[in-house]
This record gives sequence, C-alpha cells and structure tokens, in this order.
Amino acid sequence: MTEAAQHKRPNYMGIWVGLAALTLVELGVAFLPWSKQVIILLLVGLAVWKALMVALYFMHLRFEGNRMRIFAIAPLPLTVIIVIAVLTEYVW
Amino acid sequence: MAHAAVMQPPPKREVGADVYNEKLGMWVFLGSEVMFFTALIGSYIILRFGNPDAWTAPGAILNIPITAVNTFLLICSSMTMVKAFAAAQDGDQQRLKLYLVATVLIGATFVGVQAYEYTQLVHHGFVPSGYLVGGELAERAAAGELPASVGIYGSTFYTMTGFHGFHVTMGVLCMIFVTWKAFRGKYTATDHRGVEVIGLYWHFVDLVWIILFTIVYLI
Amino acid sequence: MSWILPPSASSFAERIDFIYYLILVITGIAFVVVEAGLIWFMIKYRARPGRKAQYTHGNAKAEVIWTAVPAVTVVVIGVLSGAVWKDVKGRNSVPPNAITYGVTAQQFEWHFAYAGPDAQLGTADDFSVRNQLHVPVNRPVELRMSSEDVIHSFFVNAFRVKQDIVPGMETVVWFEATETGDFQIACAELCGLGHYRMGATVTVHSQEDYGRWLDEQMTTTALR
Amino acid sequence: MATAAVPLDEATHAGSHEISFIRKYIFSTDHKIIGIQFMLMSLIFLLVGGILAAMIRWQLGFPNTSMPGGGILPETMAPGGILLPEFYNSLVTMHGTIMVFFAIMPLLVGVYGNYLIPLKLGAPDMAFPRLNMASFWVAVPAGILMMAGFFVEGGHAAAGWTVYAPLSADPEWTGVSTGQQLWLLSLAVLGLSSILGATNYITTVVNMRAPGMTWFRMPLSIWALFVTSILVLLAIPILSGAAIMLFFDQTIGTHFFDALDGGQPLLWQHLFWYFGHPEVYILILPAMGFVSDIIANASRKPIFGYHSMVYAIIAIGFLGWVVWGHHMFQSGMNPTLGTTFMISTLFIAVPSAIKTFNWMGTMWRGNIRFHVPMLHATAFVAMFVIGGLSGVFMASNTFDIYIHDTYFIVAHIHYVLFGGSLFAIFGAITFWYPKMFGRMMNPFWGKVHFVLTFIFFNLAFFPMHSLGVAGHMRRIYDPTQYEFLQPLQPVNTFISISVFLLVLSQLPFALNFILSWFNGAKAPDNPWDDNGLEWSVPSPPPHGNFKETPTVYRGAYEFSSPLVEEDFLPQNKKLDSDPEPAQAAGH
Ligand code: HEA
Ligand code: HEA
Ligand code: CUA
Ligand SMILES: [Cu+2]
Repeated sequence: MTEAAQHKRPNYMGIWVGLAALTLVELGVAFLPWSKQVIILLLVGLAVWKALMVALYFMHLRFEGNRMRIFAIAPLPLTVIIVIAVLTEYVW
Repeated sequence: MAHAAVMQPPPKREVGADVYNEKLGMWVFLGSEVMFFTALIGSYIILRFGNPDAWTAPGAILNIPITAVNTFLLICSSMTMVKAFAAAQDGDQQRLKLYLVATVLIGATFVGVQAYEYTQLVHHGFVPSGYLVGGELAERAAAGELPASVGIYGSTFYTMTGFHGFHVTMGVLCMIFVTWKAFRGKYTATDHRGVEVIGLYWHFVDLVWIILFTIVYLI
Repeated sequence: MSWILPPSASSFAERIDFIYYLILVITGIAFVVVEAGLIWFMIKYRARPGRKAQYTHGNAKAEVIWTAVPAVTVVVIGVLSGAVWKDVKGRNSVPPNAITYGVTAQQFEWHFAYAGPDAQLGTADDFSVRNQLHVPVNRPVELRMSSEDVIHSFFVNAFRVKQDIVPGMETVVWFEATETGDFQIACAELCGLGHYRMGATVTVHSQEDYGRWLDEQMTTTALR
Repeated sequence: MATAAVPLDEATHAGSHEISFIRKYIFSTDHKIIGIQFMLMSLIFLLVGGILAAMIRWQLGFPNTSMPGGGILPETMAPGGILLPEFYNSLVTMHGTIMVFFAIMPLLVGVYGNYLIPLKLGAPDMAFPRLNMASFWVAVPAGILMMAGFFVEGGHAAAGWTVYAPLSADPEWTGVSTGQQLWLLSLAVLGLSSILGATNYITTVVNMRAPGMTWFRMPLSIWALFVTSILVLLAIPILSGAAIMLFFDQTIGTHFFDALDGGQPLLWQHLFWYFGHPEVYILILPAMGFVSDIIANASRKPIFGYHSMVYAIIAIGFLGWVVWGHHMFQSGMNPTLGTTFMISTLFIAVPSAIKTFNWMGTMWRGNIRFHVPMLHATAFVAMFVIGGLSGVFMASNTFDIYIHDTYFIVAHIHYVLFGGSLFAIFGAITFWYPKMFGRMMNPFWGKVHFVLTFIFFNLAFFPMHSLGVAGHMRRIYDPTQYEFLQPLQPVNTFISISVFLLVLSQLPFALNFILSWFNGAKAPDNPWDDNGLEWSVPSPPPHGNFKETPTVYRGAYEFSSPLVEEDFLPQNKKLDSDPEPAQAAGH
C-alpha cells in the first residue's frame, strides 16, 4: 500500500540481528549473580526494548501517521491501571 | 458512484485514520488482544507478588535452552514475514511466496517445539495444577530442592504460554490461507492488504512472546 | 415503605446514618429538580399547532453551572464519607482497648472463638461457640475473621457493620455496641444454597452480665 | 489503491445481484438483516429473562408455596412446584446473566450498532460484512451453550452473575459443575462475538463516514455506540481471560482463585469488575445516545449543548475504567484504595449531570410531540436519574457498608437497567421500527404498553429501596428466615404482584411488535420528520442502503432552523448557503 511505500524501507535484517543479539544478552543477564531486583529491572528493560523494535519497525508504527499511533497505544494505560491498583494491596 | 466519477471526482469520504479498513481493523482487534493478555499476564504478576515462593529460579523446572531456540525461531519468522511484505510491495511474487512459506514453516516449528516442551514438562511432573503426584519433580520438592508447592506457577505458566501457542497456531492457519492466495497471484505491488494485515497479527504475537519469554522463563 | 433507617445500636452507626441522610437530602433535591422540571416542561412545551420551538444550540453559562454544582457537591460527599470510612474501616482503625474474638465462617454457620482464662486469643484455652457471639456493651470489639470454604459476609443490621470474609485472608472488623440485647447476624454474600439461612445472634451484655457469662462458659468448657 | 473508498463502492454494486433466501436472510452479510437477527434473538432472551424474574418473585413474594405451573419443572428444580434453594440461586444467576449478556447488551449494541452505524453515517454496509455475519453466528452457539446449562446434571450456574470465586471455582461448594463450565464457555464464545462486532463498528465509524460527516456532525447515538464499542473491545477480553482462568480452575485443576494453593479469590473480583463496570456503561451509553436522538426529534429542537454531550459520553467511558473497586468496598480490599475508588466513582455524577440537564435543556422551549418513542425517552430520563442518584448512596464507601448486597443495590440495578436501558430500548424499537420493517407500530397499543409498564415498573422496583434501607439482603431464597426481615414480607408480596402485572403489561408490546410486522400501516420514508441520513432512504432500505453516497452538510439536530420553512432540516439537504465538501483526488 502507498502509505508504507513512501518511506525508506528500514533495514529488516539489521533489526533481526538486533533482536537476536538482545535475546542473547537477556540470557546472559538472567544468570548473573546480581540482586534479583536489578536483574528483573534489566530484563524488563531489555524486553521492552525488543518489543519496541518489533512494534516500530516490523509493525511499521514508526512510519504511521499520528492517528494510527494513538490508536495503537490507547489501550496501554488500561493494562497498567489494573495491575498497579491490585498490587497496592501488597504495598500498603 | 463509478458512473458519475467519469465526469467529476466524487466527494471525499471522511477518513478518520489514514489507513485502509483492513489495517485499521487489525489494529483495533489487536487492542482487544492486548487486553486479553493483560488479564493473563496481569494476573500472573499479581499472583507472583502475592506468593513469590511458588516460583523457582530460572531454569530449575523450565527448559531454557530449548525455549531460547524457540524464541529465536519466532524472531526469524517475524523477519521472514516482514521480508514477505517487502517483496509484496516490490511486486516480487517469487520472493513473496518463498518468504511466506518460510514463515508458515517456522511458525509451525515453533508450535511443534512448544508441544515437545510441554510433553517434557509433563513427563518430569510439572502440570497446570503444580507437581504431578509421584512425578520426578514432586520427589525433588519433597527432598527440599524445589518449592513445596508450585500450583500457581503451573497454572500461570500453562495458561499464558498455552494461549500464546494458541495464537501462533491461529496465525499459522491464517498464514496458510494467505500463502495459498499468494500462490494464486492475488497480491500485487499495488494491493497486498492481506499480507500486511496478517503480518501485523504475526508481529504482535511475536511481541507477546518476547514479553512472555522474559517474564516467564528468565525472571 | 420507609426512608428511615432502622434503629441503630453501635457507636459509629450515627455517623454512618448521618452520611445517609446527607446524601438523601442532596439526591432528594436533585430528584425533585429533575422530575419536577421534566413534568413542567412536558406540560408547558407540549406541541401546539402554530408554535415553533426556539432554535438554540445551548447556553454555555447554564452548562457551567450544572457541571460545577454537582462537582462541588460530590466533593463534599466524598470528603465527609471518607472521614467516617477512615475511622470505621481504615487501616489501624480498631481502637486499642478492643476485645478480640475469632470468627470462622463456613457453609452455613458461624463459629466464634473467645479467649480463655489467659485473655489471649489463639492459645490452647480458647473456647468457641457456634452461631452465638457474646460481647459487652460500650466496649470496642474486634473480630478477626476467616473462612473455611467460600466468601461469606458478616452483617449486623443494627450495628451498620458489614465485612466480607475471604478464604485465605484474615479480615478484621470492629464495632462498639451501645445497647444491650440480642441482635441478628446475617451472611450477606452469596455462599451457596444455604446462604439464606446462615444467621446467628450477637448478644450484647452489660459489663457485669458479660463477666458472668464468660465465667460460666469457661467453667463448662473446663469441665468438658 | 488511492483511497479507501474504492472497495466500498464495489460493495454497493453487489446488491443488485439476485441472492438466495439463505444468503439473504440466514447467512446474510447485510448489516440490516444481521441487526434484525440480533433483535429477534435478544427479544427471545429478554422474554426468558423476564420469566426467570417472575419465578424469582414468586418465591420471594410467596415463599415455600407451590408456584402456579411450577409442577412442570423437574424434581431437581421444584418438587411439587416449590422452588428449591439451589434452583433459586440458579434462577438469580441466570436472570442476571441472560438479561445483561443476552438481552440488553445485544439489543443495544448488536441490534442498533449494526442497524444504525452504516445507515446514519451514509455507508453502504459495515467495513467487514462477513465478519459481521460471523459475529452473529458466533453469538448463537453462545446462547445455545448458555441455555444448555439448564438441562445438565447438577443444574445451572448458581454463584450469581458475578460468579465469585471460590464459590464458582469448585463444584464442592454449590454442587454445580457442568452448568458453571457451560456458563464460562458460553461467555468466552459470546465475548468473541462482541469483539468481532466492536472491531467492525470502530473501523466503520472511523473510516466510512459519508463526505461531510465530520466527527462533530455525527449523531449522538453514533457517538455513544462508538465509545461503547471501544469499551466492548477493551473490556470484554478481560472477562474472557478471567472466565478462561476460572474454567481451568474448574476443569484442569489450576489454582488461580484457590486460596489454598497460592491463588487469590479477590483477583477474580478485580478482574470481573475491571470488566464489569465498563460493562454497565456499555449497557447505558447507547441508551443515552438513542434517547438524545429521540428527545431532540420530539422536542423539534437542536440538542442542547451537543459538544458537551459528546465530551460527557467520552468522560463516562473513560471514568468507567477507574471505578471498578466500588463493587469491592466491603470485600477486604485495601481500605485506602476504597477511598480512591469512592472519589472517582462520585465524579461520574458530573458528566451524568451534564447529560441529564442537557436533555432537559433540549425539551425547554421545545414544541414537544409525545409520540411513543418520546414517552419512553422521557421515562428514561426520569428513571435513569433515580437509578443514578441511588448509585451515589453506594458510591459513598461509608454508607455502602450498610447497603452493600442489599435490595438497595437491586433497586439501583433495575432503575438503571430497566428504567434506563430497557425504556430506551423500547423507545428505540418504536422509533426505528418503521425503518427496519417498513411498517408503523400501533401507537395506541404502544401508549397502553408504555403507561402500564411505567406504573408497574415503579410499583415493583421503587419499594426495593425501602427494603434495602431496612437491611434486606439480596440473593436470599427465603426472607422470612430472619426475624428482622419478617415485618417486610408484605412489601415483598406487594412487589411480586406488581411484577406479575409488569410482565403481563409486556403483552401489548409483544403483540404489537409481531402483528405490526405483518399488518402495520405502511411506513413512509421519514415518519418522524427526522434529520438523520437513515430517513432519506426507503423504509426498509434496500441492500447497499444508498443509491448514491449522500453528502452531509450539517449536524443531525437542525430542528426548527430559521433557514427553512418546515421544522426539520435533513443532514444531506443542500441549501444554497452550504459549501461543498472537499473532492476526492480523483481515481
Ligand atoms: C446501566 C447500568 C448502570 C449504570 C449506568 C450505573 C451507574 C452508576 N452506578 Fe451502578 N451498578 C449497576 C449498573 C449500573 N450502575 C449494576 C448492575 C450493579 C450491581 C452489580 C452486582 O453486584 O450485581 C451496580 C452496582 C453499583 C455499586 C456497587 C454497590 C455494591 O454492590 O455495594 C456502586 C457503588 O458505588 C454503583 C454506583 C454507580 C454510580 C455512582 C453510577 C453513576 O454512573 C450514576 C450517575 C448518575 C447520576 C448521579 C444521576 C444524574 C445526575 C444528576 C441529576 C446530578 C445531580 C447529582 C448529584 C449532585 C449527586 N453501582
Ligand atoms: C438488564 C437487566 C435486567 C432486567 C431488565 C431485569 C428485570 C427484572 N428483574 Fe432483575 N436483575 C438483573 C438484571 C435485570 N433484571 C441483575 C444483573 C440482577 C443481579 C443478579 C445476581 O444477583 O446475580 C438482577 C436481580 C434481580 C432480583 C434479585 C434477586 C435476588 O437477589 O435474590 C430480582 C428480584 O426481584 C429481580 C427481578 C426482576 C424483575 C421482576 C424484572 C422485570 O422487570 C422483568 C419484566 C419482564 C420482562 C422485561 C420481559 C418482557 C419481555 C418482552 C418485552 C419481550 C417481548 C417479546 C417478543 C416480541 C418476542 N432481578
Ligand atoms: Cu455465608 Cu452467605
Ligand atoms: Cu460499577
């Protein structure tokens, strides 16, 4: 379709290598002898990074119009609300 | 109408998103998929917070090497998928078919490997309700090497990965349909909506796995 | 048909009832405004031949008013109820001098656990009574509640107390009875086919009577 | 492909082919037929739900006496016509479930989402007609699964429509296993249907509006259906996920909601209500939309404060996501969280107030025609306000201590759902019936039905407030068990008798609905002098809806405009002063 064709095509192979490399890093981090909290933080960060790469380049969000992007991220706050609210049961 | 259009272009329909219907529809549908996985993954996070002792260190029960390979497979399939889309854009029928077939095959392999992983886990005595009574893992738990009860671990593990596997399976089925259409030459450089739309679904399922692999296997 | 709350018999009941009457007045006013307005408009502006409706798209000033007034009103309701909630159900709301009882709910009965002679709950000399809670008057009472099977809910109409009892959790509720006599305990959460008859009584004794009742129970338990 | 419009115009042409009866009326992809299919299905379920309600009321009004006609029920439900407590629990559960999921929700969203969205937006059909057909044919098996539960061993689900775990998670506690599993499966399947529908509606609204139909020219009914669809899209999957987890707890031994093995009963409640509260707004927003259209039409006035009405819909839709905890004030949930939820809940009164007063503003200085739809719409406003105001009592977490799980809640439910949603549905049915079936419903019997329903509805449900204020618990089989409830028994009996009359009062409606289909007066294209695009096409509209894609020049509420002689001004009527909308770039 025209919308996608107008932009320069991203380097798909490069993204693929990046994803594979990040997966390797994750595997390494998971078994580091660090504190659990730090590892979790790192791993979640890496996973979000990978997810973003997939969403932005493979799913072309990077090249969509703003309206499309808003559609795509609209549900995300709702995913956080419930988890945070229920987790307060343990934190308070 | 087409006839009137000969003389004068028709007035423009109001367009709310700058994309065609099928693509918008798929994104909208993915919104509901996000919420579905929120229910599953959110429950997992909450349950794990409430009962951290039911989980083991990474690799103690689950087989990380084999799932790491599987993760790599899924990433590869996303790459072949996006290559198929690029080929469709270029109108390169040969490569389109090639990459679609590759995606189907890799996707099916992922499901196969997951099935194998499940049988192995059940064999060792890890089932949705926790340890299988009398299984190998139950004995190790009795010996104090593993948590006394992993009921909730088994529940969340099988439900999350199982539903992901279900999504991959559905994706493979749809992909077979798209491949079939590709072989019949239905996708041109100007209209290849099917390829793009199934691609969105496929990458989404890959994205979910990226999250799942991290939080289920590595944390 | 009555809008009056039934007689109350606990220390915080009056504060809860006040919230009720407050909301009743506020919503009563809103109710009258809306319904009377509707009826009035229906009669006054009913279609008549030769009339045309006024062509208007709205009035910003009017809209601001009917946005702002309810907004302020609900804040008032929220602040006032929040204050009572904090004292009735909030964390650490149980008064320090409260007597503690254990409550175990199961399909479809209640077991109330009393501290034995050592005045400590959770020790071997505790005794428990089925479907009867006995408490002294004018003394805060803390209930530590747990369930054997499904969710139940401890409800005493006259005390304005209600608290669900969830398996796997210990839920705590407190009250201070201000009148002696028998009051009914009901289960307020659907818990199965016998939910409708999962009742019990709470007997509020005067301080002396309570002591006497407690001694009696302890001697019979000791004998047993 | 240059624009999105090309495939649409192709779809328009598809209409000219001859199609077989089955393709035309059974496996139809025409949104209008699908809407009618949903309507028939959900009216039947409405009837079933009503009959279950009448049985509930028999037991409550005349406890432990033999129900007339109850003898035909099997021993496991009502030996000698006397309902068993376990059957009573199934009745309450299934009454709530069927009414919410199989009657009101499909009536509002399935019927009118389908019927109105393309017509009111000037589109030939939905964005995905085949998906639309699938959405109906997925809903049918869901309904069959749900009804099947009545006939299985152990009886139907009996844990309330909220299916609180662990009561629902283990057959040990209720004796129900297959029934509960069918219930969960059915809702998961129905969820799929709703999600497919919502995907379709959203895409259609976003991408298929006729030229000139800008966002702020859309009728409020479409705005409401649009926001509702977003709520459906995002809320239903939560229920599906939760239902699947509960299903696994029941069948394959997982422990999600099982406190003994690391699970959490409260998690079920959080998930259920995270879906459940948006769900109740799914059940009211479209009703508000229809009522807005009807009130403006009947008052012959532009809707008062159109923009704030739109923002109020959006605000209600958004706030609906952050209030779910108000169902859990007494559940043992973190009390501080309770206060947060109280505040957010109370704030929903603000957009609701905007809507209420703007409806009144619309009637103010109008020239009100009391056709049957308007009677129902006015009743909607009057009754929804009662239900909304009773919601304020329980929104106060403090007073909710006392009225939680009492008949005050039951009164609230029915004032918003019957007094609100169902009155709006009656209004919508009579308003769009001429368009859907090409015939008018009989106005006399319509008025009889309205008056009787209005009276008996209030006689039945208003006294429930006083039961609640006296502490009468809900979901109890026999209120006379408790001494403090015995004095209230005459009220219960009174309610029950009113309910029986209420159910009988539906007879004129049912007959009117069925008979008018065959014998009603032929409907003109625009019987109510309305402005919407749907009234510019024949009744019923042909396949493909519009001969030519209409062009829209203004909003839907230009009644009594000084620009024209008559007191309405259709959206697609071009006046000399109207500029043409932008042209497409050409093919
Ligand atoms: C269509 C469905 C619908 C709608 C629209 C609503 C609307 C509201 N509901 Fe309701 N609710 C249900 C359906 C609905 N509800 C159901 C089915 C249950 C029971 C579930 C179960 O347990 O089985 C329930 C239960 C329920 C509870 C839980 C009670 C309990 O179990 O203890 C609460 C508590 O806060 C609540 C609150 C509200 C509020 C604040 C609104 C608000 O949206 C109302 C806002 C409207 C107004 C306030 C009126 C108009 C405003 C004015 C006239 C302005 C003036 C007003 C003021 C200044 C206050 N509802
Ligand atoms: C949409 C919602 C809806 C509707 C319309 C109703 C309608 C009615 N409800 Fe319902 N009710 C609920 C939703 C609804 N209810 C819910 C969610 C609960 C909570 C369940 C739970 O606790 O789990 C509940 C609970 C509930 C209780 C509490 C039970 C208990 O706690 O023990 C009672 C008791 O009186 C009751 C009674 C009634 C009555 C008498 C009607 C009457 O209004 C019924 C009147 C009859 C009809 C509306 C049928 C008319 C039919 C037609 C018009 C069809 C025409 C047909 C053709 C053309 C084919 N309901
Ligand atoms: Cu115990 Cu209801
Ligand atoms: Cu709610």
